Amino acid sequence: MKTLTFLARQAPFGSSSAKACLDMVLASAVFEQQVNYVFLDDGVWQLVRGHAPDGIGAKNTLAALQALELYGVDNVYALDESMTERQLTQAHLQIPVRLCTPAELGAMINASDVVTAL
Amino acid sequence: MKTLTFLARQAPFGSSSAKACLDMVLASAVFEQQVNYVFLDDGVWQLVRGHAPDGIGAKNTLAALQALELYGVDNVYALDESMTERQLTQAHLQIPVRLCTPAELGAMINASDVVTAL
Amino acid sequence: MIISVMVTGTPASQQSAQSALSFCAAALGDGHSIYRVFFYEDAVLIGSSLTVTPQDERNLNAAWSEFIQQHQLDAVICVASALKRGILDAGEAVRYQKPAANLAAGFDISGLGQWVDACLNSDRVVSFGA
Amino acid sequence: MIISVMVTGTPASQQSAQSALSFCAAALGDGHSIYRVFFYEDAVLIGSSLTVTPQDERNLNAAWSEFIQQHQLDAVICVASALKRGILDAGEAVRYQKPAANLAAGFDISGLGQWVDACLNSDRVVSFGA
Amino acid sequence: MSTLHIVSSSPFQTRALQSALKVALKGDAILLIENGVYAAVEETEMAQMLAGAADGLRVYALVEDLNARALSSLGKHVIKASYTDFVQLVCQHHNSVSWS
Amino acid sequence: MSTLHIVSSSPFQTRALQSALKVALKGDAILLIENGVYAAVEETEMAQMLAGAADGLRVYALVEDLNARALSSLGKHVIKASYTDFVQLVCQHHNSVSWS
Repeated sequence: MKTLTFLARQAPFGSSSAKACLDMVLASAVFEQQVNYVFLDDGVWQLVRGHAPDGIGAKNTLAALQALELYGVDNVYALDESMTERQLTQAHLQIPVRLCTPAELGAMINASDVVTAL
Repeated sequence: MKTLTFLARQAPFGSSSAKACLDMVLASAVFEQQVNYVFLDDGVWQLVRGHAPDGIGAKNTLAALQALELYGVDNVYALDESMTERQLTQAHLQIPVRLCTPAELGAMINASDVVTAL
Repeated sequence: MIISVMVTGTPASQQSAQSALSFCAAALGDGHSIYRVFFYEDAVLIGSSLTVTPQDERNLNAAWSEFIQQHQLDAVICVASALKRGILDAGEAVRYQKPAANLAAGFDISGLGQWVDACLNSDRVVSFGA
Repeated sequence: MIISVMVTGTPASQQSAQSALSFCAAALGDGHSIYRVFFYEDAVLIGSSLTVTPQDERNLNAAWSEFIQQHQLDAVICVASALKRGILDAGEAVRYQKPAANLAAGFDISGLGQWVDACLNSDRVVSFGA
Repeated sequence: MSTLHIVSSSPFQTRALQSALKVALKGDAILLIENGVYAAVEETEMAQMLAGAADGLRVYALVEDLNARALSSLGKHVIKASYTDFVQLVCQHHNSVSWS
Repeated sequence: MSTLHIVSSSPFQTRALQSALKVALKGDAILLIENGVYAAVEETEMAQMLAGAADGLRVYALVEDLNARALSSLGKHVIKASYTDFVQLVCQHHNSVSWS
């Protein structure tokens, strides 16, 4: 088993990166690998509850976020600095996440086999 | 005759934007419109002399910049702040340009019929 | 007013082609006319007839193609951008000896002059960009 | 070492597909082996057989196709990304009743599992991205 | 003679908004669309940048993009705009610049 | 166990470099490629950011990308790297992260 870490760095909807990262996370989980799913920079916007993207022709991926646990993806993190800078707290989020510091994220990256930033 | 202003904002080579903007400028000049060609933000890197993009499989567009005059494109500007922030002076540039301030650029934009930023 | 629109962003990965479509619909709905929609750079991929969209997602290429045909809009795909990205009408496919054409209904392939012409003949020009 | 490479950027408008090719050539030249190259998101456009490049510019699609065939590399185009962007092999064209296929020689269309498999079987994975 | 500056990328990721604010003149308007609407969120550093520059500038944010992203706590200088408002803003201004 | 951080976008345009520097640990390396090489230019604000963070971090810039852009006046902490060096950096580090 390898440790695959995913860094979700882009806002939802403006680009397809958020969905592309989620699809990779789910594919990795199907292969029963150890997955870390980390939201940082504008990626933390992906976690905000209440998305309603019908008006811009996009798909709501919040349901898929809630299914992460079913796929065995338990290690979901958000970078504390990214949250703070955007005035976000856990109360704004669709799913519970663990907050991590930049140093903790650095150590998590170091300890991974493959790191993918999208 | 209309006044068409082009804002070249991206660095050369990393994306095709620089070339896309240049092609639009040349097409507009062929139609004998009044053209303003303004380099700002990372776009000022497009003007730096000595590009050698063979090693990255890209095309050198500096020759095309020198042909602007032949096409009747005389109004070539660079935003002073963008130059300064990148430690660039006229001495670094392939072609002479007029420096403009943000306020001057704002006025130029206001006075244009169509403004295209690429 | 007479409005023209330019789109430059990649349809499948950026929002701009969707935004441009909503803008055009609102412009027509507000009583304006659209002189031309010009697709440049990666936005020419909107003209591909070969895209297949998952059933639970919106098919933006089909939506644009239908919108253009329904309102009989002048929709131009930039030829230089299109060739580099593998979007060909029947004529280009023959000319470059390619085995297939893939331009969707409603679109025309033409040059940058069509965009300059749109600038000259429109009251307003709006870009939706990468 | 055994290396795999993922590419996500748009070939015609971003540098990443070119950088990835240079990297792969250097890796082979340095004695390493390439387990797989995986094209994801807009990078799947590298598999189009319909691109036409001006004579004074590099044809990156052709360069990748030749490089893959010359070195018999495993080059996978992500199927979900490809369908949305109109890149089809013969089988997909038939399945979705499309009039043409446009996948260039050397590439295979397959799923994200191929990328996970590459992660599991490579010493190093490098991404070249949008 | 005034200009509509359309900003479509996140102020947390690119400098599109900064560049637009740098050249915008009094009487111009800023319209935030797509990921640009994140600049409308109240109390962030970006909101302060926008509020600071907004003297004599009207600032709009596209409501479809706000709703998609569940952004409801907006800076008080931000005016919500529909796509029809977007069209009317285009018509009311002499020209537009798209900053992405 | 150390990581190669590959930064491919301009520090004047995106925050990729800032994010990489934020999480990079001592012993990690930064490799600037594509428009990322503009961070290597001496005496800019970006060069200072890089130099300030570079304590215990090695910083490389891809020579093909420097030459393409005619960048020759580099910060003195920046080491030029060929594509072969790029491959060797990948092999010398446990893993890599691509920041764009």
